[in-house]
Amino acid sequence: MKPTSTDKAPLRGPRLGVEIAGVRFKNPVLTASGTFGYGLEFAPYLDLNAIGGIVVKGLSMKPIAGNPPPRVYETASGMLNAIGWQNIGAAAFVAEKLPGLANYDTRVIVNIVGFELDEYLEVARFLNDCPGVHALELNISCPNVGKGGFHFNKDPRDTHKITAEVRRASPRLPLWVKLSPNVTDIREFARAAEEAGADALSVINTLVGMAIDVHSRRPRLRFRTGGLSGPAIKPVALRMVWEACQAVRIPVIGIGGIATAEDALEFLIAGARAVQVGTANFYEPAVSERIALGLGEYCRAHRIDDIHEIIGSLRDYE
Amino acid sequence: MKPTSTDKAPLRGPRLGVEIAGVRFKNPVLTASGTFGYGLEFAPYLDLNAIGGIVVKGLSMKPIAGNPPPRVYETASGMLNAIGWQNIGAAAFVAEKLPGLANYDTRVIVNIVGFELDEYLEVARFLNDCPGVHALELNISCPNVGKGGFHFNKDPRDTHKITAEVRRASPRLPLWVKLSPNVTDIREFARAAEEAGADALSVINTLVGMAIDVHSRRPRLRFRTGGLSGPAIKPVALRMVWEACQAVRIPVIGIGGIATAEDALEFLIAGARAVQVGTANFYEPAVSERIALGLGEYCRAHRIDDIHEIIGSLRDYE
Amino acid sequence: MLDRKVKIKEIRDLGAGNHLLVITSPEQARLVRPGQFVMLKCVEDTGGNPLLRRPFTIFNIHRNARSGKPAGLELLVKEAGAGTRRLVMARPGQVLDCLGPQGQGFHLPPDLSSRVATACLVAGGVGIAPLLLLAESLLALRIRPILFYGGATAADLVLRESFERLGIDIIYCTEDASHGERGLVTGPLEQFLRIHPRKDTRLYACGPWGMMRGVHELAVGYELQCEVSLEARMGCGLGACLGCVVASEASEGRSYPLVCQDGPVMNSRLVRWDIAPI
Amino acid sequence: MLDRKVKIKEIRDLGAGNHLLVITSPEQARLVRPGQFVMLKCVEDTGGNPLLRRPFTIFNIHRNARSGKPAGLELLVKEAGAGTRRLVMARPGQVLDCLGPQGQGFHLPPDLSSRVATACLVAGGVGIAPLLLLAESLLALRIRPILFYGGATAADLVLRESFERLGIDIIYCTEDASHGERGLVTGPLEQFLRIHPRKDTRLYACGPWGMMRGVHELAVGYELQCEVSLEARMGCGLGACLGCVVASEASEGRSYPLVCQDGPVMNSRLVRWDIAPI
Ligand SMILES: Cc1cc2nc3c(=O)[nH]c(=O)nc-3n(C[C@H](O)[C@H](O)[C@H](O)COP(=O)(O)OP(=O)(O)OC[C@H]3O[C@@H](n4cnc5c(N)ncnc54)[C@H](O)[C@@H]3O)c2cc1C
Ligand SMILES: Cc1cc2nc3c(=O)[nH]c(=O)nc-3n(C[C@H](O)[C@H](O)[C@H](O)COP(=O)(O)OP(=O)(O)OC[C@H]3O[C@@H](n4cnc5c(N)ncnc54)[C@H](O)[C@@H]3O)c2cc1C
Ligand SMILES: Cc1cc2nc3c(=O)[nH]c(=O)nc-3n(C[C@H](O)[C@H](O)[C@H](O)COP(=O)(O)O)c2cc1C
Ligand SMILES: Cc1cc2nc3c(=O)[nH]c(=O)nc-3n(C[C@H](O)[C@H](O)[C@H](O)COP(=O)(O)O)c2cc1C
Ligand code: FES
Ligand code: FES
Repeated sequence: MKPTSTDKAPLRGPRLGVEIAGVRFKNPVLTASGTFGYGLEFAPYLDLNAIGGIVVKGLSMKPIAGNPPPRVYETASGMLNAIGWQNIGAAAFVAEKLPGLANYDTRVIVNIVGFELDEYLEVARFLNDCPGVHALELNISCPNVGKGGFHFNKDPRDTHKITAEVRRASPRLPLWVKLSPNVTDIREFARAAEEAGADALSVINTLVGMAIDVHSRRPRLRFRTGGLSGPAIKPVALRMVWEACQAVRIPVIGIGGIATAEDALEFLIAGARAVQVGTANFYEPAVSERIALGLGEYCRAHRIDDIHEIIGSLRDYE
Repeated sequence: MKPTSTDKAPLRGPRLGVEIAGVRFKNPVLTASGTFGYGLEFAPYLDLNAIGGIVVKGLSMKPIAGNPPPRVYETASGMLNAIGWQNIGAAAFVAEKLPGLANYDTRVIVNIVGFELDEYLEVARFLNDCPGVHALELNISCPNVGKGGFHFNKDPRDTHKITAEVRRASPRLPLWVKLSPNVTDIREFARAAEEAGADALSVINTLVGMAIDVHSRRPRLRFRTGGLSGPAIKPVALRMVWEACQAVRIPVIGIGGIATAEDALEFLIAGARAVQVGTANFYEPAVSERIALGLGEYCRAHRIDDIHEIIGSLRDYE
Repeated sequence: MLDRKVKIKEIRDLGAGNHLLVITSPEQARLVRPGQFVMLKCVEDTGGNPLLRRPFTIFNIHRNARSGKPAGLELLVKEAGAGTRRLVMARPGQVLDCLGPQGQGFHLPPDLSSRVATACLVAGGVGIAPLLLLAESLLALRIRPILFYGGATAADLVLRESFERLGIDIIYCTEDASHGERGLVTGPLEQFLRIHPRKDTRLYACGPWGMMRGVHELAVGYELQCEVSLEARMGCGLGACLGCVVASEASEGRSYPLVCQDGPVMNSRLVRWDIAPI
Repeated sequence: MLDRKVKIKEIRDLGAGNHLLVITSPEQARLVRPGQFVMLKCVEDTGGNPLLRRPFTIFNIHRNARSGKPAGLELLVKEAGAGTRRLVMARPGQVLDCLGPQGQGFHLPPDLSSRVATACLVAGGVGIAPLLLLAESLLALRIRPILFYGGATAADLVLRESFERLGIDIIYCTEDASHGERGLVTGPLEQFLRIHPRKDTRLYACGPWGMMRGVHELAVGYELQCEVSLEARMGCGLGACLGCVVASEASEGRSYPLVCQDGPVMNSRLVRWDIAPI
């Protein structure tokens, strides 16, 4: 139901709604997994109805305790994290958090994680039957766990395999596959996921990084390496989103260092159907609402009626 | 001639000298290719005798005009560049620049580039016979040219091949191979270069990134994508240097976002034998001298007699 | 629970890198419980460096001189790195992003005095920050606070007047004996506990990890309850990033409580003291 | 050629985002030639954001009130983004990193008046910056400067007094006719050239790319020499990064001269006007 220019324009201004795999979002601004808790943590700080959707923290079937501290470290315009998939488990999420989220008029996407393929399938099957979940985001790209997870994003054949299996395990829900930037050519992984039945791609997860305390000579994170996020990685994320958009026909959701409406616009212009705001939530809890408002202002200033006029509109030099 | 603890300590303080493939450097602080011109540009701003070495701008046999502007763009704690290998050519370098560099007591490493394998071999052969050149740095990882170059760093077999061939073409000079960070596993490329006869590895070149002007909706660089450098990439660079150090026995030279003595120390602690300072030269032309001084201060403060006590001294949590 | 743009009213240099930062924020000031903290950054740094906000304990509630009503917050900021440097170099009038008050404060039920007669407050350096509001609350509950305040040198013992004004017993110690006794603060504390072996004594500690660990060990040795105010690197300060955990002895699934949400004040027996969070 | 830490002496708000920044730096002031520039950033931003220094033309040499000796530099800074915002928000006394004077200025050989009688100086907005020192040098060489100064509106025509004080002819124009003639500055320039068809007229232009291109095209049409002061994004300002190029008509190998080293002032005929450098 992609709106066309013949749609009646609402009186209030530009149309910001987008659709991903049959699910409609009131605007293309979502919050990224692991940076917005289970959503409700942010209710005191912004109107959750004002954003397109919430991607909740990566969930496994059983709760996961996560890595010992220190888990986070700030770097130049970025941060490293090695949380290690700490989560309350899918059942607790559905029992304790989902009812609260249902009070808001926004979309809920559940990011899923696992150490083994079977664990992914179990949580995907479980969530398939939960009303109030609008899509699954398959996280095959988290760098911060000792085993599992990440290796599905080292070879496109593994990406294909896990995507196809999760697709079967959760036939009701649109399946988004979240790709790692720590690869030679993201297009190969994008195509593998598309061929295996992914409905959309989330691009990118964190870059693997490291920091060292030169006085103690120890890594700043106990896990040694961690995922780099924040404004520092935006140029890399934008390039990969642009590449992925060239490679596949399914929608791409842009992620990486987005902190302003301008940042979001860069990803939309590069071809992203929607964006997710991550690290910026930490230092500006209301940022996602502000970005959604900013998109409307930009459209008005540039006399754009529908956000689709922007998506994929990158021009070249004459 | 790796100094040992039985070496006589100079009265003036800690020993900072390191050796790479038989070449001695008075300290482990070098300047990175493409960020220090041909060296002499910086003579007004610092004492070139104070740094370990200078890696000059990537040279090809014939002069290269480079990409049309805009070529650079600033990003959060970083910059994108798409210079496109503009250089005066190896012969002009040897005739016009090398004699000036010979006036300084520092090492000169020549970074070499080419669109085809033959071009690499030609410039390697030519430089092999030039006194005053202390090592070659093989740039197989530049992302900013339309064809060639980069593809030698997409598959470890290509890295092996070009390294072996250049090794043969330039038997007199130590050969450093400069690796790209835009790969799934840098260890594979590190091992390939080592097996093919590289004497050292330079890790890393720039990450491929992109930025878009949301008003004109054009890429900020005419080449569309560019190489991301500066403090933003330091965590990624440090992780890759650490990984490469685990994978090979030849020395690794750490590069990426180094702007202070602390930054340099992180790379040394991770295992780098030396470091190269890049983007920081642009905004603080004397930074490399300052870093070299800072290393000495750190050693004195920590009662370290020889920089080798630091190299590869990363500890783990208890 | 509130995210507000607040103005700096005053910055007082206390020496040795310590500064008292007074901000205007009546709304937030009204909500404060002892032991809570705020997340701060300069508004103009948004998106720049430092990227993340920094946590600071609420040292005191700033009150309107005439009405006595809560008007703002007093924070003690010690320069430690780039983030704290930006804050202490700010000037009155400058605007900060201020999130808070956040976290669980000290456990202060109305009937606490039925179990606790004496409270040993143990501070190391800027660890003094949560103890003023605590001391006042204890006095209001008619529990007797004794302050053990240690630092490397006299200059680290900041804001002493604020405590001396309360008329409570204070034992100072410094490693160089420049003020009070020589040595670590756990020395006089242990002496006190030895001389006064009463079960209705409770310990409250804030300071470097090693110091709090020492106080905890005394609490275990003397079979006393002990609350510690913990520090961890924080991404968000509001329970979203899961970055600020401390390792805990608690049962599975809760083995990593959040300092920003389950703390910063925690029962010292829930903490795994072999895994420092920073 | 010098990299110095310099102090801000004064910042004057000129309206419409323009500021006059006066810095103390006698050493650098003594070396300036008309058309040169400096690379600036606040020292405390080193390693932060903005990361790179920003280029600014030297508008004037600040002289000691009594001795008349060069004491510093006057720069015209228009707020354009984060980098210029930091500079115009700085306060007197604050320290800047200042590299310069850099680049090739205008071509001003001692015998210029044997070929040039009239110099048309054409400025758009802050493009006025290099033209004051140029006008003074031309007057010293006994060449008659005429200034064509355009902007979108009157507020963009800053520092007019500095030129009016020289007693030279000035033609103002604004797009909204709020000061001087209505329209683009190339209009009155063309009119002038049509009425005074003399080969000993030379054009000097600085402003937006489109404006300089228009002046260049008039120079070609009227067969006059034209120098333009170019802008490009700069990484280093000292010839090392090769980031600041402009596409050139010149022969192979020199098809991308550096604005920071071969420019910023260049013969307009060497520039490829179809490839904007920003
Ligand atoms: C709940 C809580 C309350 C706090 N209250 C106060 C207070 O009242 N007054 C005060 O001066 N400080 C307080 N701190 C510590 C303060 O937050 C840190 O000193 C500050 O975040 C350091 O930031 P920086 O950028 O200056 O230093 P950085 O450059 O980030 O680091 C400098 C040094 O400080 C350490 N550090 C960094 N982040 C933290 C952190 N979140 N907690 C502890 N140490 C850290 C680093 O390991 C490093 O050794 C508190 C911390 C927490 C968690
Ligand atoms: C040789 C030279 C001399 C200059 N002299 C002056 C002067 O005297 N006064 C003055 O106000 N400005 C001058 N400029 C322009 C000034 O350097 C830029 O406005 C400034 O770098 C913008 O930085 P920013 O961070 O504020 O803006 P950014 O956020 O970097 O960019 C804001 C806007 O300015 C444009 N821009 C960015 N960098 C440059 C650049 N290097 N040159 C031109 N446009 C740019 C961008 O495309 C964007 O549209 C000069 C530029 C050059 C190259
Ligand atoms: C603290 C933290 C925790 C994260 N946890 C998850 C997670 O559980 N699942 C996931 O797919 N991505 C996770 N991410 C990655 C983010 O969703 C996002 O892809 C990444 O941070 C890049 O976006 P940003 O630069 O806007 O933060 C996490 C990121 C951070 C910083
Ligand atoms: C403007 C620019 C030009 C560069 N040119 C080259 C080059 O010619 N050859 C090369 O191997 N690396 C080149 N590099 C990469 C640097 O040598 C270095 O690997 C990279 O910038 C990362 O280090 P930094 O973050 O300290 O800048 C260039 C980098 C920049 C910013
Ligand atoms: S600081 Fe983010 S969860 Fe505690
Ligand atoms: S700005 Fe770096 S070469 Fe001109």
